[in-house]
Amino acid sequence: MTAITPKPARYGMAIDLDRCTGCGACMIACAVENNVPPARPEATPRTGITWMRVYQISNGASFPDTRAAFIPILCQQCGKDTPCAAVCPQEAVETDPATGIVDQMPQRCLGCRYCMAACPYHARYFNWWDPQWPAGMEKTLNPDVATRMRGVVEKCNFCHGRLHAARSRAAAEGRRELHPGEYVPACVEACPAAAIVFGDLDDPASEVARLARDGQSFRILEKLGTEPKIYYHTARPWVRQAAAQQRPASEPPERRLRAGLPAPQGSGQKDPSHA
Amino acid sequence: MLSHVIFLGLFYTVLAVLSATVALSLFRAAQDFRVRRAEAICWQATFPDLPARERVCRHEFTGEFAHRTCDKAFDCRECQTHAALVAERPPDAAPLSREAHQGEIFGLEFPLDRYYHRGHAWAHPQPDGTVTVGLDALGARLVAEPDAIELPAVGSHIQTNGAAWHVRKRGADVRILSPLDGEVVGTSDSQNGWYLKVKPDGGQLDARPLLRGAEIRPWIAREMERLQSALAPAGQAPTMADGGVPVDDIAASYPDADWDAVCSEIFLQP
Amino acid sequence: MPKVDSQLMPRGVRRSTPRQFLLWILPWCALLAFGLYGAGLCLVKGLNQTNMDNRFAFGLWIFVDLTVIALGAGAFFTGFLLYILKKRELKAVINSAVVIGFICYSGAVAALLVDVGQPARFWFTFWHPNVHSMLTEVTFCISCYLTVLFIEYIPIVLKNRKLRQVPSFLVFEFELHKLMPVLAGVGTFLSFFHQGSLGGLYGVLRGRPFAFREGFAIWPSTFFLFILSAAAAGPAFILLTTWLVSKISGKPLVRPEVLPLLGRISGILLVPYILLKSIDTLVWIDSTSPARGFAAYQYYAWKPFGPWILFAEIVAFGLLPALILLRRRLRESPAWLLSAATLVCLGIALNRFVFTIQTLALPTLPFDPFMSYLPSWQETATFLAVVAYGVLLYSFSFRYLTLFPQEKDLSC
Amino acid sequence: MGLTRRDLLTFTGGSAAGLMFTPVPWSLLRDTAALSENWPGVPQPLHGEIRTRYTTCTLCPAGCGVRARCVGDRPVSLAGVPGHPASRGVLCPAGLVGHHLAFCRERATEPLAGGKPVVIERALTGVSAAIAACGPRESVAILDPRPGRAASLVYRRFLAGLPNAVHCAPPNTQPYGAFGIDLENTRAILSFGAPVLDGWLSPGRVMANRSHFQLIQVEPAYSRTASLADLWVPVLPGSEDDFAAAVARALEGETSDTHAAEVARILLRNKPAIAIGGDAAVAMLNAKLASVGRSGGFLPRRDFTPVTEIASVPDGSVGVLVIEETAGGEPLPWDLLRRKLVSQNPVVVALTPWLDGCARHADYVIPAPMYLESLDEAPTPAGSTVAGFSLSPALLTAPPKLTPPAEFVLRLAHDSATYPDILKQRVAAIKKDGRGAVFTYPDAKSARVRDIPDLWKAMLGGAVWLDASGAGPRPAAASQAAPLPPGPAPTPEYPLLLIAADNPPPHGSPLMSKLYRESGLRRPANAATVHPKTGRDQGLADGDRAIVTSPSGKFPVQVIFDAAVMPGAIEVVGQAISPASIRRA
Repeated sequence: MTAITPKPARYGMAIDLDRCTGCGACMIACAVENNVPPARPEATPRTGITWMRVYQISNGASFPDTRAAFIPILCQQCGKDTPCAAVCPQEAVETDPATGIVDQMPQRCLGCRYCMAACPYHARYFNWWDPQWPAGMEKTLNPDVATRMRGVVEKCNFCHGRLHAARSRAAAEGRRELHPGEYVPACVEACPAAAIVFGDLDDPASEVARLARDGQSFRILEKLGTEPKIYYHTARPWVRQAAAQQRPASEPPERRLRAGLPAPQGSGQKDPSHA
Repeated sequence: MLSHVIFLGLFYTVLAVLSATVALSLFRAAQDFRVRRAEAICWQATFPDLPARERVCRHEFTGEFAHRTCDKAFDCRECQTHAALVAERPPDAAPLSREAHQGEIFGLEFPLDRYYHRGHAWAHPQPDGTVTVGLDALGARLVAEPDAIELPAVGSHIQTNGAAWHVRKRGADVRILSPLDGEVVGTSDSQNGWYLKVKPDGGQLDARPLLRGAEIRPWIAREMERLQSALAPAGQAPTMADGGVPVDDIAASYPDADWDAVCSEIFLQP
Repeated sequence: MPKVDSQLMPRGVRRSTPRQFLLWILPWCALLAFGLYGAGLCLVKGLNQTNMDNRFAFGLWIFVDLTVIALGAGAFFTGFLLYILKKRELKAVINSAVVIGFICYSGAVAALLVDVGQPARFWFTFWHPNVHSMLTEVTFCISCYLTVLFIEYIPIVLKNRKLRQVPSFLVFEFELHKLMPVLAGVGTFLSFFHQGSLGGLYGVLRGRPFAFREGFAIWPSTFFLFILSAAAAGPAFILLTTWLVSKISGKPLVRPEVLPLLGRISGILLVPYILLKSIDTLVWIDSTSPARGFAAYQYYAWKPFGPWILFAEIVAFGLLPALILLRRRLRESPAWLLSAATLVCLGIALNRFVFTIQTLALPTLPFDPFMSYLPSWQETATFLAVVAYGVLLYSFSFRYLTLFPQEKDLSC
Repeated sequence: MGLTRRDLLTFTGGSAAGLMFTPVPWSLLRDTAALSENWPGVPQPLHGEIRTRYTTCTLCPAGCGVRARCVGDRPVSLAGVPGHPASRGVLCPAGLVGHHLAFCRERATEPLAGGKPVVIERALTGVSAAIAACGPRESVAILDPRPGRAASLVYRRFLAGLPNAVHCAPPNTQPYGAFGIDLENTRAILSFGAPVLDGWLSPGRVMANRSHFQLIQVEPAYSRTASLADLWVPVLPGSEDDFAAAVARALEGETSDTHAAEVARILLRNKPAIAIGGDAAVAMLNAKLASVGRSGGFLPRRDFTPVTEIASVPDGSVGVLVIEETAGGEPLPWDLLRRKLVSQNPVVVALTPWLDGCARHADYVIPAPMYLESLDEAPTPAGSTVAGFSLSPALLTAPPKLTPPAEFVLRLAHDSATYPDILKQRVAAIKKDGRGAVFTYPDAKSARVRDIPDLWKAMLGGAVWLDASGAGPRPAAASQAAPLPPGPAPTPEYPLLLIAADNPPPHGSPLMSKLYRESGLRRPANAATVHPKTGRDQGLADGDRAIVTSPSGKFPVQVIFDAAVMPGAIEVVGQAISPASIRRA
């Protein structure tokens, strides 16, 4: 950590759903940055680790009236009564007052998974397997982020490694404030569509704060009152409606589809295009 | 912070209480041994586990009560009811039948100069102030020629209702309950009729817990019933006709009886 | 060998022959071994052996834990009635209740140790506890209460026919027994707390509107409902087990009036529970859930969890048995009594199922699917191991210890 | 007896209590903590000096600049190069994990002949012999996935020395032929099924200009692009050309088709506009829009070298087929290639890093270095209006026994030059020519070529050469449009239509495959998506395993119901339009 105590901030994100093409670059950059291991062959959409996960939603209408959009879901960094932090029996979840970032400490995690039951966004992931990399690939791990062991929970922490790096750089220059854009999570940097805006929500001048105030922005499950810090922005009313509707709406069961496909049989790390 | 204090405070209080409880009972137990209360306590701990039929009050024998279960673990010294009843009419005043005079019941010798304990030990005060302790006729016939006898060391102390000595017979490990408090001054193997010579505490025998005179016959009558039902294998009728004189070695004549069960029934072992 | 066996049994009661007993325990031992193998796989290879996943973070095990702990509540509540409220009649079942309680709690704790991802860190909770977490409360209370049950178990063991021949054991037992009210008191306190905390566990999940409840002070309403329901189910379960044991062993174990008494206690406690549960449900449907953006109807629109589940929980498995148990005439007839008790226990199980499983199955994200889950054989095996362990421990206790003091008198 | 027991108890109790005051229990706690915290067998990241190295992505023709964060000299993460003229500092998902490709399971590591490992010399002699043995009617063909590279030059030179040889390319390697697209100035794009927002040209360039142009997607499937287009026109599979014609008519104001009319209105309101993704009719449409040879439209590029499409190679004519497969993306459908081979003992040589592509059918497999494992080049990006060139220096040390395709061909030709030599010559030529400017990655600056003393060195350090003068207005040859055959119609035998779903995920790192699969973001290659109604009519249920049969063969699929699919159609990853049937397996 830096010797200088940094100026408090409340980091948040605004994601423009009208620009997101669902390419998945954010997921991939995230996994690379945070040393997420490749899947075991047995892993399924429900046992894998995807700190950042892009869901496809649709208006449920039938061809040709059907419409679809992509919603990247990551830890929403709840700012009030953080559900996961409140329930952890041994303070393995901590909210950093200096950044508002909800941090998970795998070294202290018991693996009881109570926090996962508590999280309404399913943004927490459990290490069901011992992490493994193909021979040699472990040499490509990011030195700023520790790998996790089997049996603990992990989740997005806005790329803590990057925050530390940025702070020490600033400290080296004797600054106690970070320039806007000096610290951005990997997903923000990687998005080809520049759909993700990151910054200090408490800084009224910041782009993210402006977008958060925007009338076309919304937060998911806002009514739970947990003050999530991820804002979603769209000009398409049906997307806002779909992201707030009661479930199950009278929609056909095939809506199940895109939210998580069954793993193609026998294809583990093998490339889907050759499965 | 406060919540931490409250929560952990509570938790550790609970732990303290628990360990204190265990520690206290350990300490008390040690204490009991030191003040020689252990034997009595063993009996008190045992008594509730006896079947109800073994816990009848002696005053049921004399018909003073229709039904009464003893709640003092056969220690009449602490029993007001007993005191009151005795004060009312002393047992010796009870009229005795001819046979009783000769002290014979169902052909068993029950000399009236002795005091009988519910556990079938008798106490016989001697002129020299000591008390001899032996097995009564019924008890004697049950353990006739015991496989082994374990007598207390001379100089050791025995307590009323505590274990006086141990007899082993056909797998039955019987502890004979002591009829009095006192120091063992001599032991013998029954040929001269007694097992222990005891110097009673307080100089003379406290006979209050013991049966005598008119109580004996009805008591023995019940004991015989229990003996019979104990001897009778499940479902069979009692083999000993009422009033029939038990042979000298009952064990020998009932080779297939569960002797341990029989003895524990008669010698009050749960 | 048979000699030793018979010398360990209490006098004056009849027990099955060593051979019969062996035949009885063998299958259970086999089951235990199989279960331990499954549990071992989970410990060695990790929880990927289960069918739990990131959505179904809790599965069969947590459901079982909550259920057996609720049923094991008989131990504390009987103790409470006997030692604190001096209901002497319950002396007839208290030993059995204690053993059952001990089995339930130790079993639950064992299952939990397999359930957590890092069992070697179990003590972290005591090291840096988060006192705001219901789970911390549960962990502390359960570990304490397990100790209490263990201490309460000791006297029963020391009274074994062979052990009692050691005077010091008997004396210690005697002294400990004198302090039993203290233990009963502590136990009651602890039980009330963790039965409650188990309810709180789900009541505080503000991220799960299906489970979330408003409450008093730091405790959601489920906290109190769980206490009440556990207290009501405990005696019913004791009743069932006692009946079952006497059927299996083929002897009367308690005087005929004891079971109806247990039934009555259960019934008396059920009534307020059902009442409060209904009120709580109405409040939840009317305000709690909608306030958080979820109209309650939608929870029951997901098949198979239709409204029937509410009806079953409150009426079929709650009100109905309560009414049966409160009518003397019905209570006295074994058929009614037992079916009512069974209903009560099923009701508790269903209630715990709803909170553990249905809560996780229902989607919260508007675009997330409804999830289903079936335990893997390893999970089921581990659960069966707990059952087998319970049966075995109880069988041995029943054979060599005095669980039902009245048995001796009734047996002749 | 009792006494000793009591003593024993006291002793144990005492010692237990005493133990609490020794460090033993506490150190035990600490050790368990340590043990559980650094779980055995978990790989820990290596630490070392953090350096930044630059290279250029060769996974697809986009030629994006790559900034690699390295520990020592090992790349730990890749990112775009800010200010890069072509890629605008952006990498696609596949590019982000290019450094993982080397660790894919299915990579080729040693030369194979008939499936058996051999030394490279043995393979060389074998292939030379095969070439020598070619009869008069048999040709030697090299399938070049990306013509216009130095490697292509090597192939041409080699083939020139043979009596009967053809240098060919897979379909659509140069979709816009001699033209680049002036995306920066386009105001409207009418796309006939082109994945404009899903990997078309370079994603960075497209997204950077997205706000400037209206996007009209004409496509039967509701693809990613369709979902984000300003207007999606769902048309029957195969009827794209009719619609294009209708739009063309509408541009003259004569049509009944309301859709076409609306599209025309948008195109007229947003000029310059272009039409892409298609065939003759689309070319004609472009002519109508006058979008060829003007700013905001198609601009001719000078460095274009025409090359035969594999499709136009006569069937049964190729005796020795050399397939280069270093480019990313999915391999060509094998039946397409097989048709070209002579009937008796043809020889197939695969120059490839992959074992699961054409290598499965090859007699000789020559393992090529994976992306980032050897010095390579990136020529003018597809659709670029300006000529370009950049080097792709290696960031990873390649395993032994690998041979770059060009190297192999050079050795076939008994040419002493090495592949790097060829690249050097190319750079030297640029330097000599002296035109254009060079954008260097580390400092994100541009400088004229003649101001750069050592161009080779600059290029190795990460740079792209751009020659704006490579493009310029030039009279466009009005492309001759042969009318397309009418779209395939369903038959009783094949009641449904097979259409391409979104393009398959490229050959990717284990991590990428994992993420795509676990998020369900890309459909598995074996997914067949149908409208629920269509599915039920065919007696299928969601999630069924089924067999799809089409005139070109049958393949197993997993059925997925999705109301977004056109009724009567089967969406399958990367398939050509054709009638088909589906039944439960």
